[in-house]
Amino acid sequence: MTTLTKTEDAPAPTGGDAFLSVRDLKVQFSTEDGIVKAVDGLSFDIERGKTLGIVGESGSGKSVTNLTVLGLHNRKSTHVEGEILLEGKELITATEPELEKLRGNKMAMIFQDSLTALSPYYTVGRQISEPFRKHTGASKKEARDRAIQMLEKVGIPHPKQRVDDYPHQFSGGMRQRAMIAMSLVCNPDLLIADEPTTALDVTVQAQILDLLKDLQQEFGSAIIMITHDLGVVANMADDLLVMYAGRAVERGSVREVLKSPEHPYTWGLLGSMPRLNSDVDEPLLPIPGSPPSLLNPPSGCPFHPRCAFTDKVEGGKCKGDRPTLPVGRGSACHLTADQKQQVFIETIQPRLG
Amino acid sequence: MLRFLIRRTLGAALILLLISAFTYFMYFAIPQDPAMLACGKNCTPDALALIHKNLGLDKPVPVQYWDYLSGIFVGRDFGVGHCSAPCFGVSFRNNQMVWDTMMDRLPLTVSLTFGSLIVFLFAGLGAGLLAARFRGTWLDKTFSGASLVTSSFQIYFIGPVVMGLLVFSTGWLDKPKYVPISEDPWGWFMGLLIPWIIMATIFTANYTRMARSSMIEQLQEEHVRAAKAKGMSSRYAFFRYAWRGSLIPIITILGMDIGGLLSGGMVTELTFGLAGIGRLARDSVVGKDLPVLMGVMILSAAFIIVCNIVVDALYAVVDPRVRLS
Amino acid sequence: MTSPIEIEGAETSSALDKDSAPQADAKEPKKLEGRSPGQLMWRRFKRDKTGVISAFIVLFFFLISALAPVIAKVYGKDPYTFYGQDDPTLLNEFNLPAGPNGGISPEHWFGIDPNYGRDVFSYLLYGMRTSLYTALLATIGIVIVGVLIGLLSGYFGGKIDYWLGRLTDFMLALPSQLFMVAVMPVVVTVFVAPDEETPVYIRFLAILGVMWLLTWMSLSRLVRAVTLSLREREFVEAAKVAGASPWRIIRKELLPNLITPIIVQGTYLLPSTILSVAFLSFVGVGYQDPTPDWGLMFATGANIYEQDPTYMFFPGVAMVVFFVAFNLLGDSVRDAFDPKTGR
Amino acid sequence: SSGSKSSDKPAGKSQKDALAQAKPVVMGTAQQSVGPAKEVPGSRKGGTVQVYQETDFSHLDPGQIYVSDGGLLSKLLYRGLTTYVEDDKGNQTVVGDLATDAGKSSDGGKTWTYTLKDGVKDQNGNVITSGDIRHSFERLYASFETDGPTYVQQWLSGEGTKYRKAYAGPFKGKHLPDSVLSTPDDKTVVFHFQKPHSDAPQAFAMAAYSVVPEKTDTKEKYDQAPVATGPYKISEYKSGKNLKLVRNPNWDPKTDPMRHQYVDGFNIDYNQDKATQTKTILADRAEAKNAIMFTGQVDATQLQKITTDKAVMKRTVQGYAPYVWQLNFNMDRVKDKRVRDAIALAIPANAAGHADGGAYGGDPATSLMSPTTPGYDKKLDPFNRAKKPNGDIAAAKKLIDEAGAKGKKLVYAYANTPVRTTQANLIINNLKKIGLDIQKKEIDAATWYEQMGKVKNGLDLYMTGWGQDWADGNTVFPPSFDGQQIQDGASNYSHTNDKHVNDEIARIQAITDAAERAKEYGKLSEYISTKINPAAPIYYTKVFQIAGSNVGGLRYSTVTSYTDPTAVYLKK
Amino acid sequence: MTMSENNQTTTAVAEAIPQQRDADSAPLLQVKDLKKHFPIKGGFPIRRTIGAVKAVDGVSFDVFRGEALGLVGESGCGKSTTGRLLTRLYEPTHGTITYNGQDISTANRKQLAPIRSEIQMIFQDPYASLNPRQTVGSIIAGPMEINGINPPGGREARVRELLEIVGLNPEHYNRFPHEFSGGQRQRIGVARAVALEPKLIVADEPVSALDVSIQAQVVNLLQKVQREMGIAFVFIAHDLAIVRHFSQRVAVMYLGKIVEIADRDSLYNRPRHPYTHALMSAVPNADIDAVKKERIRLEGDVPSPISPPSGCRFRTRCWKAQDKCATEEPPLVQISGSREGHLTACHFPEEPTTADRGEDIVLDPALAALEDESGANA
Ligand SMILES: Nc1ncnc2c1ncn2[C@@H]1O[C@H](COP(=O)(O)OP(=O)(O)OP(=O)(O)O)[C@@H](O)[C@H]1O
Ligand SMILES: Nc1ncnc2c1ncn2[C@@H]1O[C@H](COP(=O)(O)OP(=O)(O)OP(=O)(O)O)[C@@H](O)[C@H]1O
Ligand SMILES: [Mg+2]
Ligand SMILES: [Mg+2]
Repeated sequence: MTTLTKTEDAPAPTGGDAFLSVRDLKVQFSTEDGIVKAVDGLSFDIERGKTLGIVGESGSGKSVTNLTVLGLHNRKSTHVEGEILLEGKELITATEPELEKLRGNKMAMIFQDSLTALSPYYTVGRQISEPFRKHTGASKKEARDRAIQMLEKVGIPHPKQRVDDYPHQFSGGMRQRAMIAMSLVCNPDLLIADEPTTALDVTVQAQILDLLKDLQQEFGSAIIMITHDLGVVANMADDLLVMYAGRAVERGSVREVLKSPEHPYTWGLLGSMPRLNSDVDEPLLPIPGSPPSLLNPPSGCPFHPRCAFTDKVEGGKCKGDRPTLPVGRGSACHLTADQKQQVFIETIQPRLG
Repeated sequence: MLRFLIRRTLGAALILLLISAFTYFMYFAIPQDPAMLACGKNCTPDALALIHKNLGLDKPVPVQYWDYLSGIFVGRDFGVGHCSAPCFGVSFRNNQMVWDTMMDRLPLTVSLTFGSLIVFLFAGLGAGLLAARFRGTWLDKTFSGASLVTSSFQIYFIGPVVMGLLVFSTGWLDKPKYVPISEDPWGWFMGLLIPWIIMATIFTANYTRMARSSMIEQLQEEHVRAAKAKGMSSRYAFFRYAWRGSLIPIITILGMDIGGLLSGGMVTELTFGLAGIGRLARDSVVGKDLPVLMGVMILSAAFIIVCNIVVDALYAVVDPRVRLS
Repeated sequence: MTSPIEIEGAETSSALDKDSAPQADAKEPKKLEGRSPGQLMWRRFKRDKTGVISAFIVLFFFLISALAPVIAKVYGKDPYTFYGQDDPTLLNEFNLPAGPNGGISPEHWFGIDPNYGRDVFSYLLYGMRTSLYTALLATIGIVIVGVLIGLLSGYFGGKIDYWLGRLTDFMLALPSQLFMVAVMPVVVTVFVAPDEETPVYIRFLAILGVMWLLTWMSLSRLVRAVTLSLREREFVEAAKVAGASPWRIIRKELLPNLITPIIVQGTYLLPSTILSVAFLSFVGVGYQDPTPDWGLMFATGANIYEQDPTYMFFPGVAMVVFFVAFNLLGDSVRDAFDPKTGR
Repeated sequence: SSGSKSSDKPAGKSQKDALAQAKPVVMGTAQQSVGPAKEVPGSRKGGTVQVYQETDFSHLDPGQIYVSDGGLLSKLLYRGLTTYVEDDKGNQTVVGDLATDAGKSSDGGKTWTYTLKDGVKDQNGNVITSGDIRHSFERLYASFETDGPTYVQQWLSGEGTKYRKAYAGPFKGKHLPDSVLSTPDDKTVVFHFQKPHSDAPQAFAMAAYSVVPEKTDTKEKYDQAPVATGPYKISEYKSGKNLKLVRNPNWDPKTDPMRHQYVDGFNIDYNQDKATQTKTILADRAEAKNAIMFTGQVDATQLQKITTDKAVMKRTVQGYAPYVWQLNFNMDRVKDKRVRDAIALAIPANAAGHADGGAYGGDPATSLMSPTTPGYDKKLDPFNRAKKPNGDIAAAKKLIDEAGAKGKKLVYAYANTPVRTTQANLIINNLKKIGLDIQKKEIDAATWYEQMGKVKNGLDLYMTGWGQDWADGNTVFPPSFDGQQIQDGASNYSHTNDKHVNDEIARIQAITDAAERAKEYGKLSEYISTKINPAAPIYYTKVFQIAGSNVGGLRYSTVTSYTDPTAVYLKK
Repeated sequence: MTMSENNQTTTAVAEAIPQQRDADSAPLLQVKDLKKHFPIKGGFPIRRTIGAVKAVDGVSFDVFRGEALGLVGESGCGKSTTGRLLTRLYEPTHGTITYNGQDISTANRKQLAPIRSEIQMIFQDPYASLNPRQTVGSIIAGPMEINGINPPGGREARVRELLEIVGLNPEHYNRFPHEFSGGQRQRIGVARAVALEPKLIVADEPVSALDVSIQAQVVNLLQKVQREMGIAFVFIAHDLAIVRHFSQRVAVMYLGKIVEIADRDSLYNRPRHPYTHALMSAVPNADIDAVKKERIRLEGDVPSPISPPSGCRFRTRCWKAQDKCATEEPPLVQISGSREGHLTACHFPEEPTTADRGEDIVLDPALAALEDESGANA
């Protein structure tokens, strides 16, 4: 575990093994009502062959972060600051044609809702083979064969026939598989999965997650897994990033974050999820209040209006100062390490069972 | 597809039947004797009776209607001769076969419609696409502004002004007239140029606005973003992914416009002194010439229905989710 | 010492909600009256400069036409007097205005018309009044018919929907321009005694009737589609579970939600209705001289635009201004209701 | 008068010009009846003349032709027993056309004998025989022949519609008895009228009495595809669209005293409204250089432009048309003469005339007789048109008050054309001023005369125009004011039925001397206008046409009252 | 923060429910062989019914006073349809629904009127279930208006009271739904449902659309109203953990049929139906130290409800299927080894144990292939 002394305000030089590294990313949208600070100073690294889970409430900036990595934000109305380095290459300042070469090739994305993300007007096969042709210059025939191969790989029965089907002829699970085939067709090194299973049934979800895991083993890609579901993260991820109101509030390995969480928001998240083996007569522990507005985020720690432990921090620092997140394992909270440990062991852990 | 066509054709036949019946009986809602029209100034009861007999007006209205209908399929005999199927009767005014008259007028209306169609489709969609692609730029503003102004134009006040300018004052173009394309392609082209331009100006506006707004809507679709995410260029995403989706609303209004133009180019034809189906229609109404009115009504309705069927078939071509059954 | 129970949400959240409630509270703590979607739309609309200006122009048109008699009285001319006949110097031997620029003078601000020598300014005012209010009423009628039929078929579905759908198909297949021209004389003849003048109101009613009959289809299709999707919305089911009658559901649950598409459609429908009314006049089955009518002015103006361009100028400019304003207004209204589809 | 000479006065043709037309027709000699016609100076052959017309001809079957557009066309297509030749002053002489002369009368004018010229053929090359002539008249009795004039039929077989009962037409295999119409040989036709008719030659010159060759008569269908005997024949006819005429090779100029065959043909395009016709010909481009108007007239809106341009004026044709537009009172309904006088006084005659073509469209009418009709008296002006051409409202109002007719409801009917609508608005405007309650009734223009022709038409006031069929009161007074002719479809639209008038008409008709007749009709006209006042005179029409710059031989024909199409040629 | 009095009673009430049932053994709601078939129109040349979606195809269960019955199953298996049948939003094709001894399966709107106030519904989508054009006040007062109920103190006072109960500020009375967050809206939905003091609430996935952190707030709220007001729930959800947390008894549906129904412990600890097993094993566990469960990955998708498989409907995806399964439909009965009230529809039920089976059951061919490969590589 790394030391807690380094803060993100003084970013460490990019680790040599980090495949993608995001430094102090800020994304702001100017809207009619004002400026939305969707992402506000976010940093993370990810290595090849590893999976980074990002959890957090709806609207905490998970999707925006990843769309920015791919450069898919609207360049006119969006203000982006910070660095995104893919294998040392800066993406924020990259030109559109440069990005086009990377997208679908070095980095790919699986969208949440495969029904809207697949075009209804073209066959599944065509949509899979398109990026392959573009990035490898393969012929139509080769691309088609590749599409069939990919469909087979993701477990679509009779891929030779189904390759000419339209998305609406596929079931939800199959569509999501097709989506995955589409993103993997060029063996990307970075795969961003934005809630890939939220729209699916548990049984189908399990299929897809297993598939992703196995494919990662085969291709050695880095995966960013965005989700609400801690169960999914526990199954899939190596490292975990917890986001709240456009910021990372806690980071660490999955085991660290799930087993000894440090941030009150993470506590709340863990406490609000019933488990199959928890005590049914214990009421759930929800996080009170509702998520903050990004237009006008709370001062200081954005979580302070919902936090039950602000009185433990003297001097009302929670309202005034924004806590920083150390590099590596750590959390952005004004509670001291001891306080965190004490509260977690005394009041939170017993209830998690 | 075949089933779809058969079903729609049956439905169309039924609707045409209803429309024809509606028109027929509505005509007789006014107390009037159509024979008077053919009878002239020195009309005598004898002459009137003869005309009644010749035109089949001596029978009760429903029987007449039945005769009319069966005439369409098996032909009919009139005082002025045999009218072979498809027989739409004989004009009250000039004793001509309605079918022949309509077929004579049709090429003009078809030329007018499709000529202007080509112009406004290309101009309208082109401008709309450009405006959507370069949204917010001066190009967009120019096209949108121009389409706003031209869409408020009307043929009947722009037509004469343009004619005055281009034809009578400067002589740059000829007065609109119709020459069959088979006889003189250049003459055909030049003769219809002015109406085409004017109709196209007015319609272009609509298509520019339409294409622009539906493209903008489509560009916000998730699948367009997904296409970009897999590395397709934004131009590719624009022309392949977004464009396909905006075709549906465009096809819809296009179908309605073609149907409307084929059946009601009335104002255009009146403004430019052309004799097509539209003028025939107006004359038949003004002249209370039921057989012609019926013929035009059925023909026009048939155009509209055929356009609708084609549009529905096109939906299926454009959007694989729409299955024809 | 804190108890874990203290952070439990259900019981305590009401207190918390009061603090973290939407920001409007913070700024205007006294005003707890909520903002309805309509009010929100209104706020958005007010921010849209083009829309507001257009709205003022449109309003201005409606206002001056509504006040036409008052304005004409102040101005001292009416559209029915043949000034050219009373004062032979106004028209030349070709029955055209004798003065330059269509006879524009301090007496007749917009000049006089050919043949009769009527005052164009007051004629235009009255003509706009006829056109605008005929179109407005026709539009309202079309909206009522369209909404009624769309609602009925959308909400009740089944047989009702089937037959109303067939009726819509039938009406859509009618060549509407042609049919309008054909049916107008029938309507007029059926209602007027043979030895009496066709009163203007009969023409007015006939125009309304014909427009109602022939142009409700697109609106009803839209309303039907919206109703179909609304019907599946859970708040309608909630009302049903509570035992609401179909009438109450239509009135309380569906109609308020249909207002948006209806208003947007309505704003687009009105200009096209004006044109349809003008079309009827143009082909000779609508309003007739001496009833002042905007459409008639174009029919007349188109004939003499060379000799007397001034005659066409004022109604033409008024028409273009009105239409552009109305179209812009329509766009703004749509945007205000649905901020997603930007222009 | 010669049409190509431009008039300096802006008000168009004056009544002086009309008086020239008002001279009785002179009977021509056999010598004058032989062809060829006198060459038009400067004429050359070739080219196709373009004609713009607003609407299709209502009939092509000569038997159905009574209106001026058909009459004009018939000059090119058909020939009858007689026709007119015109000198450059407009003086008309009736001469033999198919016949060797204008006709020989015997039996005090009751029997008329015609001998056919040699070598007259129809377009198919068939020689015209007396049988064809007989057939042409007999077929007029057929029930489908309803639109043409009925003078000869009535003269032969009885007044009113009696003639129709007397004989049902030739198609059932029967001929008219020889006592009525006989053909002693192939070349001779003899008509036996019931009464003397000294103007029979003029009647036979009407288009309706043109020959229809028996062999090729197709009855009703003849209306679509008639057989020509004149210098041109139909090569293409698309009803409602266009009509093309080409030379008739079987027409022999040597037999024809008045027609020419200078141009190769005529292209007649319909659907060109007045304004378009005028603008197109005025612009003088392409085919419009070769264009003439048939019955179209210069659009009032273009008058200013044309009359101020000397060069353009050279291309115009002007003349006085024989029509009198009058506002009929339905005498069955408007019985108080004071009301009728008041209305006649209040009519804005000038404005109404101007609405139909400005100052070049018509003059205020002083009486019900046209200046082109022999016997016309200019001084007869009972309604003070000279001083108050736009109505004497004060005088009219006084009369209405006297009659106690204030607020009286009257139905004013008008045809729904732009001109009639404008006139109606102008007239009603004045009638309202004198305190009448006018109900405006719009009537479909297509059936206007049919509807007015009904005896029980339920209307009070309606405008009709009547013009002489030839320059003789006989073609004006009997059809318009003979009370015995009142029946459905008859042209006594005001339903005037006055014993004195009826008697006078019978008496004057029997007068054989044309000049004498003219004088008597003049007197009758005064009686009708002042003592009865069955219709308010509104305006006398004038004709103002324009042609392309390449058209030569432009002249106004007093016979047809339009540009004479038989005389035009193309300069290049 | 102060402690709320209500909290102290929670556990006690939960315990009381089974006894309540024993005491008052007539069920509140009895469903017998309930079927709903949606007709499919088509055919040529005249459109007619050519088939049916057998969304619910013979479902029977009871709901007792004050208890929460969970309903779980894959998407499209007919859960919502069942819920809508219970609230009579749909007409049943077949079968009976008996409420409080009264057959309501064919009652019309008038006849239903007295019962309407006793059966209410909470919907999944907090955005779609509130009329955006009505104020919160009129939304909650709506059911009272419709049923002509005038509570003492007036409707408005009652609505404010309800708002307070569900944890909203009573001042929000005049606000519109769009001014609330998803969790707050769902509270409004709850307030509307309890406004008439119903005996039974059908909750169709009431928390699936909510954020994790809000979910718990609403589940706690629902639990609160259930216990305090003694309302019986039919709780539809696909999150097995939440269902377990909320319901005393749970029914598992598969393709329009109930395949297993039992009290919570029996079902989660000793599932007998293979499908229930598969479902349980598919739930990802957030506890990374938990014993690795056996993996049962079902192959393919649920068959079409238009032409369900013969016999046992699960047989096409079942690893235990035999010929008998295709010919004979297994009845929903208590099978040997099950607890009292634990009914299962299976010819070859699983052993009544949760012990590890030792090897994974992998039915997904893609996974099988990948696994083989990696096995071979290793
Ligand atoms: N184009 C945009 N314009 C303005 N605001 C935006 C835009 N895109 C996203 N936002 C805002 O940015 C914030 C972060 O959104 P984001 O989609 O990243 O959330 P998320 O964490 O992915 O949530 P979810 O779990 O619901 O997907 C939200 O408040 C959203 O409203
Ligand atoms: N109105 C309807 N018409 C036709 N088919 C329907 C209708 N409603 C539902 N179905 C079909 O009935 C089946 C069961 O649907 P239902 O909504 O009850 O499933 P569910 O279990 O609630 O699924 P989910 O978890 O996705 O909500 C599905 O196949 C569905 O397509
Ligand atoms: Mg997201
Ligand atoms: Mg459901």
